[in-house]
Order: sequence, then structure tokens, then C-alpha cells
Amino acid sequence: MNSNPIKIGLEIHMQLDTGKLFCRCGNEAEKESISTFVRKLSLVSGEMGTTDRAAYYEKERDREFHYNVSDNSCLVEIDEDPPHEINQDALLTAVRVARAFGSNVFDHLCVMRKIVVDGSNTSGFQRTSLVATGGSVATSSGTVRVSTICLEEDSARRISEDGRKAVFGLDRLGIPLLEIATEPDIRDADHAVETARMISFIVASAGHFKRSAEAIRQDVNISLGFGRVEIKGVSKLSLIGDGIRSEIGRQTSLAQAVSVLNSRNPGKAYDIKLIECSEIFRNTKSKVILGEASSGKIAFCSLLKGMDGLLKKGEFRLGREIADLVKLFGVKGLLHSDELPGYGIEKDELEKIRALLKPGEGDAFMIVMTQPDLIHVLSKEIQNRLSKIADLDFSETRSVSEDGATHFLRPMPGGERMYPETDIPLIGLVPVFQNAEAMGPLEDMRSLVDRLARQYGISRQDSEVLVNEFKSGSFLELNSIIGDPRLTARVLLQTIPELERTSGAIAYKDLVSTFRLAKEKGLKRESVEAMLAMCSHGASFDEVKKSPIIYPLSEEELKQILSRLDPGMSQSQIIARIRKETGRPINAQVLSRLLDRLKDQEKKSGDGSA
Amino acid sequence: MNSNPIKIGLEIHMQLDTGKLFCRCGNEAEKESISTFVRKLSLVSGEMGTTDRAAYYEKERDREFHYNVSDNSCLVEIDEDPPHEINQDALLTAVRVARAFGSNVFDHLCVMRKIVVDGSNTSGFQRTSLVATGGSVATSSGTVRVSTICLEEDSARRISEDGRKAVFGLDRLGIPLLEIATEPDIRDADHAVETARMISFIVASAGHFKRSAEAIRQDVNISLGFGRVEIKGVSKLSLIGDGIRSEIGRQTSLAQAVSVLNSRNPGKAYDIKLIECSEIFRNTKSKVILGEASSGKIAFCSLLKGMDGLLKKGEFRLGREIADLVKLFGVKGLLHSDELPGYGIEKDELEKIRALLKPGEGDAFMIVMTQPDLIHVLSKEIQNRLSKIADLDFSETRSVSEDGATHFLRPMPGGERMYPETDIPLIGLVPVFQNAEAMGPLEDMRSLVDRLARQYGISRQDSEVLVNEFKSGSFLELNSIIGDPRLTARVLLQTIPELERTSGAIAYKDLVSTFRLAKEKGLKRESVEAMLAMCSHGASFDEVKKSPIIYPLSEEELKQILSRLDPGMSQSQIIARIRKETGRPINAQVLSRLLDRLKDQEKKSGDGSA
Amino acid sequence: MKEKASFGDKVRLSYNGAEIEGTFISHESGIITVKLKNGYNVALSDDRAEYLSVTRVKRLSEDRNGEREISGGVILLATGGTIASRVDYATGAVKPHYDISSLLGEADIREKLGTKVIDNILSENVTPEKWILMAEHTKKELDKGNHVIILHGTDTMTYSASALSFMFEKQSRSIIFTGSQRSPDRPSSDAFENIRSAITFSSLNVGEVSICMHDSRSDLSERLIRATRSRKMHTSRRDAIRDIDGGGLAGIRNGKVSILGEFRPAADETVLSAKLDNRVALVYFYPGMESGILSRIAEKKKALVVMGTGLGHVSEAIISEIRGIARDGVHVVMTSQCLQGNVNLNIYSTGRKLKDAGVISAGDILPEVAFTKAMYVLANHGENFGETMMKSLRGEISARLLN
Amino acid sequence: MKEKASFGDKVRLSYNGAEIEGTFISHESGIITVKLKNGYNVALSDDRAEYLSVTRVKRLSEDRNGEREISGGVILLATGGTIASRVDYATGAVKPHYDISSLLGEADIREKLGTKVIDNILSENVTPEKWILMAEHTKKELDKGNHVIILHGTDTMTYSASALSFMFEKQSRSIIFTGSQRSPDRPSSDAFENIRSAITFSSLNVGEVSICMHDSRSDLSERLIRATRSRKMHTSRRDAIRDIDGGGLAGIRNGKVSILGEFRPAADETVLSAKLDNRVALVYFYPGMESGILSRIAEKKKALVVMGTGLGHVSEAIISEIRGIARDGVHVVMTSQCLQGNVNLNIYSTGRKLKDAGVISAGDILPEVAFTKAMYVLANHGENFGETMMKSLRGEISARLLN
Repeated sequence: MNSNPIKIGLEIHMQLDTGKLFCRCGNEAEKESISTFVRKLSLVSGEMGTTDRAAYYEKERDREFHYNVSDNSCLVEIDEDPPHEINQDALLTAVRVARAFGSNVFDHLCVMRKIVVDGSNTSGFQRTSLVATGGSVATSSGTVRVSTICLEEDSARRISEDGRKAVFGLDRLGIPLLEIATEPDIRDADHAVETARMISFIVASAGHFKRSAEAIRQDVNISLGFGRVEIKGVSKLSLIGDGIRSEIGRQTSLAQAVSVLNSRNPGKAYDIKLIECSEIFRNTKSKVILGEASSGKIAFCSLLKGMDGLLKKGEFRLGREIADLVKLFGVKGLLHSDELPGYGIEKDELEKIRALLKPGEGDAFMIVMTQPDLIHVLSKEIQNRLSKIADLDFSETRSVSEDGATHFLRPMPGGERMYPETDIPLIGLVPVFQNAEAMGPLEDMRSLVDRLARQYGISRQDSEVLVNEFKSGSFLELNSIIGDPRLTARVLLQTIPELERTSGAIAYKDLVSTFRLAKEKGLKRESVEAMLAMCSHGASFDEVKKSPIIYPLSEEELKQILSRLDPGMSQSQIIARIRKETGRPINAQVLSRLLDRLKDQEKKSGDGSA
Repeated sequence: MNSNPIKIGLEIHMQLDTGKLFCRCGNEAEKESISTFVRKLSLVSGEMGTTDRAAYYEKERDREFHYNVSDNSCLVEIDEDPPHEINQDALLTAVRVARAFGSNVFDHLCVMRKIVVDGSNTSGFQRTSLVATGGSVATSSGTVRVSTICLEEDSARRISEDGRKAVFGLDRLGIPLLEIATEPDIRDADHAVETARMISFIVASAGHFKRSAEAIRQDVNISLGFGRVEIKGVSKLSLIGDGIRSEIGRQTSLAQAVSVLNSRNPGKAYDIKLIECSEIFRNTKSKVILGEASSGKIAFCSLLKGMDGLLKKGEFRLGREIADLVKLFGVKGLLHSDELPGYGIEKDELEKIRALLKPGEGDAFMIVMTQPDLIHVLSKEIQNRLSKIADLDFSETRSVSEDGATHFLRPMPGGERMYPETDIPLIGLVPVFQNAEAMGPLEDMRSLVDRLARQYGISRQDSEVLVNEFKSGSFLELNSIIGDPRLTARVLLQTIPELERTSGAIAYKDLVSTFRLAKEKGLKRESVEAMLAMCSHGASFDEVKKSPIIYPLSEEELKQILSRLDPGMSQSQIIARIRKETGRPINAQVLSRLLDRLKDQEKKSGDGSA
Repeated sequence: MKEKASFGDKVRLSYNGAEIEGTFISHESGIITVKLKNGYNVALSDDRAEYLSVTRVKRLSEDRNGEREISGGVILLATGGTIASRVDYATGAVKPHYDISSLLGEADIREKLGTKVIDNILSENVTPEKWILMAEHTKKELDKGNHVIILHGTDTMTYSASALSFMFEKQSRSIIFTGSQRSPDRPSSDAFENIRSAITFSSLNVGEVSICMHDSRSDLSERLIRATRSRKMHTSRRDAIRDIDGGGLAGIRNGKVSILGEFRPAADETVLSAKLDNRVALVYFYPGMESGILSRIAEKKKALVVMGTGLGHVSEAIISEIRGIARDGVHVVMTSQCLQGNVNLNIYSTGRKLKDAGVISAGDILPEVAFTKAMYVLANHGENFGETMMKSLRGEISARLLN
Repeated sequence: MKEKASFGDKVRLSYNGAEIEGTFISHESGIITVKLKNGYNVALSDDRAEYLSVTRVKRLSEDRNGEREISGGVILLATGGTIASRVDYATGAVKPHYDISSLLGEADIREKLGTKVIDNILSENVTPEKWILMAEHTKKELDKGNHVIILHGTDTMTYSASALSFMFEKQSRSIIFTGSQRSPDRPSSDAFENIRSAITFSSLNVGEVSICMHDSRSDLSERLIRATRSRKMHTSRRDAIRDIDGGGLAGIRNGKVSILGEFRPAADETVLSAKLDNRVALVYFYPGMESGILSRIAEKKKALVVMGTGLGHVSEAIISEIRGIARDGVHVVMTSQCLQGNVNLNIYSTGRKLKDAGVISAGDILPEVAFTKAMYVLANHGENFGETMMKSLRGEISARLLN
């Protein structure tokens, strides 16, 4: 059915740790909520006089946005002060990266406003500017062309969402993001993963990237000939591959379903009329319906013409396309005829629904639990989506979950959602070019691996992993604090991955604080690991700092413990025992010395008693 | 012993209801505490470079003053804004009053600052100015000369006092006070009462005086030849007489005690050395000592040379002179040898005290419970007071309690506690003279009594009482609201005095509100009295207004009640019964009509059954 | 290569060897701005750019002012300002450009509303002559039974609103100024909420000229402020216009109105005295101000409003100059740089000397308001200038200072 | 009858037939003021008064300045102002008159303190020349190892303190300005608490010039404010001097000190550049300002600090005049009447035109501070005027605006 070649393009977004782009706040927050405020966003005409579709779509969900003001934000993030001058470090990094791709850098930057009315930008837009076009990256499967390199502001961090109220944190808002977009030259999932890695490395090697949970996000554009689908915000490399694979599967079976559907409904009439049917379920035993009804929702049903067996049977999953959409309007209870009877709905209830909707041959139906005031918009939105799918236009924005499955997010934004950031005059790049020139080209992957191994005396293998995982920047910074490359590498490559797997993420700022404290107090590996373990378990660094368990046992403490132990134990048994008992770091040297002394004493007392 | 003639002078202070003197706030507060603040007062050199003794005395008690900001105060009362222009109505009233006394009015007013550091003035001074000197008032016992007429600001209202923290309300601060001071031409207590009444009448007849709890305060100066004693803030006429009589008694017996004392102590050595003796009372059963000790106070004792039998025996009350003083320093537990053993103090404890102090023949001693940090100042103050008394200098400022007894307040202030209010330029009075001229002389007592009786048709007796009790101003104002002179007179002369005797005081503003509401809603006497009763019981006027019980029973309600009553009851029995049952006013007219109708019906039904 | 293309045309250019395709935006100061298909603008140095093709695109007329007459309702009179701002491609900055209807697109309130464009300026360009025009337009609408909402830039809103406040000796309906601190071309603009609340406030029938703006940085509450007790206290915050000591009349929060202070109710008739004498200057005293400078400013003036220090002081050195200026018939009004609190010339020797030199002070009147009041008083009560300045005509002087 | 008696003499006069006896105070403008024995002053018209007797009273010398040198402690330098005010019998108002020791009578702190009177003026009479003198006196004391507390009038405290702040490029000890809003001749004066807290704050060793004044209307808390971020915001309240956006350094409440913001610690040495160029004027823009007036003000000036509207605007009409002034070599610095928030000449077309005309803007710098800074920069960094004005030298410009 699908004779078109698969086309895949990537957009890699990487945070630069230069401090924020249009104000002088830092990247990291110490306090995440020193005050709060509330905003609404209204939609207005764009530069060309028409309103953007995706923006309108968001607005339709009429919401209140609550913002937590962090201590790394100022009036600029609050949208109460126009942007200040652009961050020169970020600009320089962008230009150096663009040159590394062989891109054409413009002489001037026009900062634009990209309309985003989901609340993730207090202004209702994201500031972004096109730094360069063209260029390419060489991969094992051939050259992938770079289409654009943009420098933009990161959005506010979404904290929670509850109906019409969404809560955001301002700590992330305004951090510079370098966006590298490729042409759709990527062939398959594995190639996409490789390309993403190559691009990320080049950005990282400009020296202003630190790996952290939110520091990198990738968008994947994929087209099978049914319009472009954008998978947004993929934060891990591995998910790029999984997402692409599952999306190809989804589109392929969706196209097959459409072909069946269109053969049944030649007129393509996908009228959705949601009819109230709560009376039918007055005595229902269905937990789905009862649960939703208890929060004030009411049952509606609609005919789904020609969709019998396409909603959820075999490969077909048209039902999920509807469910993903209505979920955005808070509708959790969607049931359709392919899975009924089921979910506690009885046969006689189904009969009554059928009597109400009168489905013909090949027709399906669905039942939704929702607020009555949403019915109008829901009907319209479902109808639009089904018509679009039936036209084999699958273009839209999707997200990907941890299992690799993709989910509908919103329609694809149009091209008119941008207009100039009028608060910032044209930014001339010529002075930046001179600085970039002076700094020379970026270091390539191989020479960086060589240099780390050589200069810092770590294994070549460690060096490769550091570089591959974009941890070389962190390695250099942390090592400059503590001056112990092996410890640094170990922490980055073993301690942290292990802790993050078993307990929780560790903020980069806590990592820096840990290294600083270790340096200041002369603490060894055991203490560093104890501190990081505490951080990973959610302790604030203030708590960590004050905790006795991060400090090694003193000689006195050790002596006391040893005096209680069976003298026959081996040193490693002793260590294990003390660790278990106290949970505190042990200074091996001190311990050895004590044990030696004990032995001496034993000997002497042995002598004495003889 | 006392061969000097008794000399009595008066200072009458009366509030003028013109609004405040140096800002545009009104006399009455709706809200008494919309915010609060805290001040300290520091003592500085006066105009002549020396510091006032009384002011210093207050300051020595190093206190924190808390102020409740009322809604009839502004930055002027808060001492955050210089005084505004003087209130012209108050000025005119002062001039008219001065002329009525035949006093010499100055051409200019120099507003002065009278230092007051007890916290009752936020600025640390009271603004006052001398309007006139000379003049006189004729009494049945001869002419009493007026010495000065001053226009000044009332002080803040003292709400509470607890150790070093005193709380004041700003509602009263800044209300104009007219002060009329007489020469010491008054012969005795009765003459003082008459003179006070005459003076008050003249001020009241200028039309800007309304009788209320704090509207009038009198100071009495009395001299028996032992220095001048000023009895401050006497708020009732009757207390003037009682205070004078008890003060004469006190000074007479005090002089006798001094004579005994001086014969015993020719050297007049009244060394007070307070020695800690808490050890003696470690196991005491004295409730006085235990109670004070539980709040952290400690027992001290001192010898009182030559005072045995003078502290409290027969007429002698030297003990109270000490107790009154130490009370100002928060010392409640003062015990002296004239009343010991007693108060649960055992003989062996007394023996130990005696062993400690070694009193000789005729010597007394005392025990005080106090904070140790006050010991130094306490010893000094007691010693000063005793020396002064022994010198037969009884001059001081005293207060009077409801039983007529007077109490030590503070030393007599010196004459240098005044300096010019530099924020107010000289005020020329010539334009005021012209206005006063145009208004003619004040109405005298007799013609006012005549006019009220004639013009308003009230009894001559009522008219006389209204005038004598300075209620003619209130009468005129209230009657102008309701247009019912008899009701107004009844309320002022019967309802309110009775209510104030049996339940509580009624604010003048509530009286005005009551009359306004009665006028607006056409309410009758019963309703007015019901409202005033509620006010007197402490209800806010807002509550009063909303209460159903102030509104008369409707015809429907009456009908319903009547239908339940024994038809044989007389009208007055019925009224008594309804009143008891509902507590609400009854419209007599309506009731009569209903009863007549009932009788008619009875007749008719009687006819029918015949 | 001048004017090869005009705004909106589709163009293809060669630039630095690459090909650029998009919509032509502008060509100014050697820079060609083109909007690419992906929405980004790029700025090209014209000496390195060459047009390959230009396809003319006919633009729809932008005449969407949507003026609409009304009587017995609420009329929005547009004068310009941020609330009327849109992108100015000539300078790349924001310029006034009116389309009232776009401001109301969101609100379901069109039915009761009329709209009219009476001017189109940035508010720093407002003049006494413009105030008279505004007043006359307003009068016409009041006479039609309309409440009037004036859309105005926030920079000089206090000046304009207080000028109208003095000229309207009586008013039969509300006159409310509103504006925005964020232009309505952005989703986060405060314009929408401000206009909506102004419409709600207009039903209170306040018989004073007032201002409605955000009361906090959140989009939850607006405040109605007496024009003569208002002041812009922040360059960029949404709640920049504050009531200074007792100017708060009413508040709105989530659609609920509460009364904050006393105000004059609307009168039965409207009395407008549309006369101002613009021979007034506002002068800021600073330490070391040399004598002579005030006289130069006072040339051809009838009144000088001085912003003195503290309670209303200037240096000893220029008191005698002020005496001369006053003697020459120029009224000198003293206000304070502090903005809050009363001016009082009785406290310090400097003040007394100034008073003696003929200087007028008027309690806590704000300097900007004293400035517009002086224009009104000169033109209408010139013979009693000092006395009228000292009297509170429109709540501009507080009898009681509470803060 | 001129000078029949002198201050303090005992007099008896006949007046309107009555006899007046008391202490002679003054005889000015036809008014004889006598203090009666009861403490009241009376004012008698001299045409109706006749002296019956005059008894000369020898007054004690009032020389109680109590100056006291110190090193390694805290020195109070008195310059005048309310904190030094006493009654002036000539005008009946308050005038500076120094007796430092009386201010310390209450505090048990004399031991660590020195005192020195360096001037005796009301602060509105301060000039750039006086700032240089203050700075030089201060330098001497710092060099002796003293912390310096400067007693100064509140009216122009920000001007003086910020001028010193710029001149002291480094300072080895605290320099704290303090004063009072209520003169110390009244018991409720704030002078005592302010001085006491300034002494406490001096031990923090803040290496910046700062101001210590009441933090509320209560006598419970004082605040240490960065000189260059301070402003007098009320004519009469005790807490009139506020920190505007981020100027709060430390607070004290019931003797307990808390740190409110970051500050520069004291340096090892003191570097004073006691040079100011006073050819600077501060100008308030107002709507309708006619062209020509700015040029007249700019005569003989090297810099003009303009207080524009909003983000830093003036009317179109005078932009060209500003362009001319700037072309003639007079620096034009734009600040905002709003006082709070950043000036930003990038947002509106007016701002861009001003920028193009050569106008300098410096974020949220306060107008008064821009004024003293311009004097310092002209005299010390004249060749890099614009660049230096835009750089924060003493915390006068906030990199991050939080309010």
C-alpha cells in the first residue's frame, strides 16, 4: 500500500549552560518557587493577519496558567520586562557549531516570536532566531544535510496539569537552546539514532553543554507519504529508534484501515452526533461509567459509520486515534463497539444503544463520558480528525511514551505562527564571527577521546564513553574542581548511572556542590559516593552537607568499634561489618594503621600474658 | 497643725465636637483599630536647655508604646505628618467662650508643645496654646477668677498597660480640648462643684460640646500649705467634692505623721537599702509572696527608720504613700511591719527579717516583691518620696478613684516642659474676632432654659435638667433629626441614664444613628428604646439595625398572638403579655384597632349564636 | 535595486551563493528582510543579495478599524498607545496602528459596545490641545448616553486623564481610561482583561475620570483608580499604574467588583470647560541647581510646577530667583519629588522663605496632576489661581493622609 | 524699642492694659514673643506693648558640640539636616543647629564613638562641592581606621550618598548615612534609633556607601540600603527612604541583624577620587514640552539626565532637539519618571529614534543616581562616558530586575 520511501528528519535541541538567553539569570535554580502568579493567554492575529491553527487549538481549551517564580528568573521570564541583550556566549557557541556543520551563517539575527499558547511561555511565544542554513553531518550511512540551525529560548517546565489549570516553573524558561534540524535524509531508525549522536557531539564539543535530564530533547519528523508527523520531545537516544519503528507500524495499519473504511463509506461522511444516553446506564454496573459519572460526567453515544472492526481488531486501532484526541479534553471514558460487550456493560444496555443509534451493516458506535458543555467542541474535533485520517492525511504532532508508542498531541502547527520579536533590534553577527575565528574550529570526536585519555590518564574506553555520552564537558568541569580524573570518571560513568537507575536523578548543581565540598574538606571517594547517594534519594544538598554519614569515621570512632569486634575477623570482613553497622565511609589507611597497631598490641599482650 | 487657708483651683477640660484640632479627622471612630504600630519616646533638652523632671520620671520607666490606629485618625496622629491648619470652628468657639468670661484674648496664638512622655501623645508632646488670660465667673460664694483659657489637643486613649508595654487608641488623640483654669479662689468642695458647673455651662452654650463619657475632665488644684497637689482627670462633678474632702483628710494626717517621724529622726536620714531576702521565704506559706514569686519576682526588704506605727495605724497611712509609688513600677507585693505578722507571713520569718535589718526602737521595715533589675531605681524613688514628705512638701500629681480616694500619679511637672510647636506658624486671631463679633454673645443659662421650654414645648423642669447636665446641645441636635422634642428629652433624661445605670454606656454616635433610623423608618418610642437598650448591652449598631426586635409587631403578627389569648384580658394585660412573650415594640394604635375589631366580631358571633 | 518588491510579495534571491525564497517584508538601511516559508525572518545585506524573481501579491485592504456608533451603551475611544500597537516594519519596533475590533475578538461583549478611533499617537506625543480634543469627543459620547472608555498609552495616562478630570466639572456617565503594558499582538497582553474590566467598571456610574489597569502581575484583578491620584510607577509591569494614597475606587477579581473608596456619583448633566492654558512647565529641582535656569524655563510661562525635595524645598540659592519669578506674575507651585506625603512649607526655614516668596503648595497633590491642574486653573480660574490650586477640585488633594 | 531685651532676659510688659511677665524670646516683624512662667509663649503686637522692666540674664555658653576624636572606632560626621535641627527663633521654624552629644545622651555607647561637625546645612542646600568635602573628611576618618556615619538631611540623602558612593572606588570601612524625619527636639524623634542601628550596621563592614533609616513607622526596625538604590519616597514618614528594587542590604529588628542582600565587603585600602564635574542638569519631561527649553537648560552643561515617560520616552517634537544637543557634545542620559523598572529604548519607535539620536540609557538606574553618576563619570571617565554610564559601578544598575 505504501509505495513512498520513508523520510526521516531530526531536530536536536540542546541546552547551553551559558546562563539565560535574554536576561542575566543563570541556568540553575536554588529555589524553585519564591512566588507565584497567574496568567491567561489570548490569541491575536499573526504577522500576516491570519491566526495559526495549532495556536487556536490550544486556546480552545481556555485555561489558566500558574507560574512558580524560581530564583533564577527575573521580570523577563515573568513577561514584565522586555528582553535584555542577547547572551554573547550562547551566540558564539551557536556560530561555532554552525561553522562545524559547514552551514551558512547569516550576518544578522532576526529574533522571532513563535506563538505557543499552551502556557509553556509566559509571553505566549517562544523567542527563536535562525542562525544558519545548510551544512551537513557525515554518518556511516551517508551524508545527512542540515537544514537550519536556530538559537531559541527553552520553555517553562510543566509541573502539573489539572483540567483548565496548568502549573509551570520558570527555572527552565529562557535557557538557550540550540536547535539543529536536518533534512529528511535519514533512512531508518538506526540511522536516526546515529545521526542524533553525531549532531549532539558537535554541539557538546563547543563546550557549553552539560548532560542533565532536560538538557537534550529531540524531535523526529517522519513521513511515509501520508503527511509529516512530528514526534516531539524525545529525551533519550534509544527512544528515537523505538518511536520511529512504532510510528511506521501505526501509519501502515492506519492506512489499511482507511482503505477498508473508504470502501464502506464512499461519500466519506463522518458525521459525529453525540447523543445523551445517560438514561440507558441509570442502573449500569459498568465501573468505567460509574466512576466517571461520580465526577459529574454524563454518557453520550455516537454512530461511527463504516468503522465496525476497524476500531480495535487485528492490526486496526482506529479507536485509539479517537481516544487519544478526546483525552486532551479530559475524557477518560471512551468505549466503542469493537470492545463491547465488555467493561461491565450489559447486553441489554447495548441493545438500547443500538436502538437509539440504529447502526447499519459495518457501522460501529462509541460511548463517551464527558461534561455536557464540551459536547459541541468534542463532536467537531472527532469529526475533523476522522475526516483527515480518511483523507490519508496523518500529519500531526505526536509524543512518545517510554514504551516507544506514540500518541496524538495536537495538529501540526501552520507556518504562520511566527512574527518578529519587536523588542529586540537586528543583532549583527560580524563581531561574533571574529571571536569564533579566534577560537578556531571545534575539536572532533576522535581527537577529544585521545586528548582526554592522554591528558587525564583515564582509560581510553572511559574516555570514549564520556565523549559518546556527552559527558566530556561535565568531566572537565568536575575534574577542574577536584583534580582527580579517575574519581571524576568513575562518578560520571559508574556511580551516577547506577544511582539514577536504582533511586533517583541527581541535579548537576548538586554534583558540583558535592565535588566542591569534597575538595574543601578533603573527602575521599566513599564520602563523595555517600553524598551522591543522599542526593539521589531526594535529600537537599543542605541536608547532605550536615549529615554525619558523609564524613568518614574518625580514628577514635574506629577504635571504639574495633574494640567490640571479634579480633579474628579479616580486614575485609571488618570493613563490611563496620559499613553495615554505621553506613559511614571508612578511611582505609587509618583502618589499616589501627589494625596493625592492634595486632602489635595483641602480640605484646600475648607476650605479657605468657 | 495646718494653719494655712485651703486654696482650691480648677482646670476644666471640655472636648469640642468640631472635628480634630490639627487635621481633618472627625471626633468619632467607626473602627478603632485598623492597624497598629509601636514607638519609643526619648527625652531631649527643652527650650531652655534643661530637662523636665516629670518627663524624666516617665521616661525612667523605659517603655514601649503600642498604638491602635482608628479610622478617625491620619498621619498627623501617627506623628508621620506635621500638623495641618488649625480647626477654625474650634478656634472660634474658644474665642467666644473667652469673651463670655470677660477674658483678655491674645491677638495671636503661639502653639506650644507640652512634653508628655507617658505615651499618651505619639509625638511625645501635647499641642496647646494660650488663648486668653483673666476674666471671671460669678458663683453663689463670690467671684472666681479665670487665670487662663487654652485650646489644646486631647491625648490618646489608654487601653491597657502591662509592665513596659502600654496600649493606646488614636481615636481621641487630637480632639480639641478647651481648658479653663481658675485662680485658687475656691473655698471648699461644694464651691468647687458649683464653679465647675458654671464654667462647663458657658463652654457648652457655645454649641460645640456634646456630653459623653470622656467629653469632660476636670483637674483640681488644692493646697493646704504643703505645696500644690493636682488631682488629675476627674470626670464627674460629684467626684470633685469627694476628692477634695479625702485629699484634705490625707494631707492633714500625713502632716501629723511627719511631725512624729521628724521627732524620731532628727537627721531626716531616710536611707532605703533594699536587701534580697528571698532565702528567708523559701518555704513561706504567704500567698502574696508565693503569687509574686511565681511570676519571677524576688523578695527584698528594707529598714524604714522611725516609721513604726506611722505606716498604718490609726489615722496614719505612710505605708500607702510608699505602696502607691512602687505600684507604678509594677510592684504589687509590698508588706510593712505595721501589718505584720499577717498575709500568711510567719513569726519565724519575721524574726529572720529583723535579724537581717536590725530595726531599732520606733523603726519599721518593709518587704517588696520585685524584679531585681528595678532595685536601684526603686530604692532611689522611695527615698526621694519619703524625704520630700518629711520636708512637708506634698506637691505632686494624683488621681482619684470612684470612692473619692486619691492616689499618687507622678511628681508635679516643672514649668519648663513647654517649647514652641515649630511646625505651626503664629496664628492671627483678628479674623476670628470678626466672626465671633458677628455671632454675638453666648446665651446665658436662664435664657437657654426659657427658650428650650418655650420653643420646644417641653417642661421647664426638663429644660432645666438638660441645661444643667450640659445636654442642651445633644437635645438640639437629636431633635433636629427626629423632630420630636418630648421623645428627645425623655431619651436624654430618662431612658439613657437608666440604661447606663443598669447595663452600659451608650456612644453618642449610636444615639445619633438610632434617631436617624427611627426617623427613616418611622419608628416610635418603643423601638427607639429597644435600640438603645441593645446598644447599652454592647451590641454594635449594625447588629441593632438588623435585629427584628427593634421593629414593632406587624398587624398580622399581633392578630396571630391575639387569637391565642384569653379574650377576657384587659388591654394593658394584653400588652404586658405580648411584651413578655415577644420582647418587641407594640404599636398601640394598631393593637387598639384590632381589639375593637375582635370585640365587634365577638359581638357578631355572639349575635349569630343567639 | 530600490523598491524592487513591496510588502507581501513572494521573492527569490541569491545571497552569498545560496538561494533564499520567501515573502518580502522590507528593504531599509541596506537590509532586505524576507520571511522564509518556515516563518523565520532573515535579514540580508543588500550588497550581497540579488533578486532572482519577484511575484506580486495583492494584499487585502487592512481597513478593519470596525468603527461602530452606539448610544446608551459603552463606547471605546481609541487614541493610540501600546494597546493600539502593532509591529512597525519601518523601524522594526512597535508603533500605534489601530484595529479596535481585534481587541474585542475574544470577549463576547460586542453587542453593547461602540468603537471610534479619535487619534493614533504614542502617548508621549500627547499635548494639551489633544486633551481638549479628547474631552470634546468624550462630551459628545456622554451626551449620547454612553459610558466612555478611552484607550490610551500608559506613559502619560495620568496626565491626560487628570486633564480631562479637571475639564469635566460634571459628568453624566463614566469616563474610564485604560491601556496595556504589553501590546495586544502578543498572547500575554493585558489589553483584553483591562478592557473587559473597564466595561464592567463603567456600570458603577462613577462620576469621576478614572483609570482601569491591572492590579497585580496576574491576570486576575483590575483596579479602578481616581485619575488625579494615579501615577505610573514602573516602566514595564502590568500593574505599573498605581493609586497613590487614597486613589483606589473599586477593584475587580474574577469578575467580582468591590468598592474600595468613596467616589462622586455620576451627575444629571455633563459640564465641560474645554479650556487649558498650556503655559505651564514642570521642573525638577536638583542639588546644585544654578540660579538662572529657572528663569530661563519660566520665560513666556504663566505657571511653574516645581518638584522640590522632601516637604517641598529648593536650595537657598534659588529662593530669591523664585521670588523674582513670582513677582513677575508667574505662579510657582511646589510639589515633592517624594511623590507621597504632603508638601508643607511651615516646617523648615527654607519652606517658610519659599512661602514668603509667594510659592503655592497644595498638600499631597502629585506633580503631574499639579501640572495639568495649573493649565485648567489658569484658563478657568486665573484670577483665583493660588486659592483654587490649594482647593481639592477632583479629589487631587487628600484632606486626610492615611499613608 | 528695638532690641530692648535679648533672648533669655526676664521682662515685664504692659499689654492691652494687662501686665505680662516672663522670659524674652524674640522681637521680630512687629511681634514680641515672651515665654510666660507657665511655659506658654505669647505673641504681642509691639505697637500695643510697653516694657515695664527688663532684667538681664546671663546665658550659659551653648558651646556643647562635644566633638571628640577617635581612631579604630565609629565616628559620627555631622553635616546638618533634621537630625541636627532645633528651633529657629528668627523664623519660628526648624533650622540646623548642632549638638551631637545630645543625640547620644540616651545611648550607652559613647565610649566607642567619636563625633565631628563638618558642616551645618539643610540638605537641600548641598552641592557637588560639599560632596567633595564630605568625601575628603570621610577619607581622613577611614584612614584612621574609623567606620564613618554621616548625619545628613533626608531630603537629598540619596544624592549625597550616591555621589560619595561613586567617588569612593574602594573603601576600607563602612560609610553609612543616617538622619531623621522627626527632629531630635521631640521625644518621638527617629534620630536615636537610626543612629543606634547605624552604629550596629557599621560592624558588618559593608564596603559600600549605604543609608540606615527606619524600615516602618514603628520604632522597631531599621534597614541598611545601598546608596545607589535608595530614594526618598514620602515627604514625612519615618520610613521615607526606601530601597528601590534590590537595594536592601541588611535589616535590624529589636537589635537582631539580618542580611537581606549581597554587598561588597570592605576593601583593604581606601581609594577616593574626589572629583566631580558639576555641569550636569536633571530634567523632567512633560507632555507638550516645547522645543527650545532643553537647549536652554543644556547651555554650558556637559550632560543632561532626562526623566522621560515609561520606558524612557519624550515627545517626537523634542527628539530632534535632543539630537542637536547630543551632536553639540552634551551627553544625554535617559531615565524614567516611573522610577521602577528598566529604561529600554528598543521597544517603541520613539525609543529607537532616541537611541539613534545618541541618547544613553542605563537599565533601572534611578534619575537622581544617574545625575550624580554623570558628575563622577564626566570628571573621571569622560572619554568613555556612555560606556561607563551603562556599566554598573556601585550596584546602581540591576543586572536582574526582580520587581
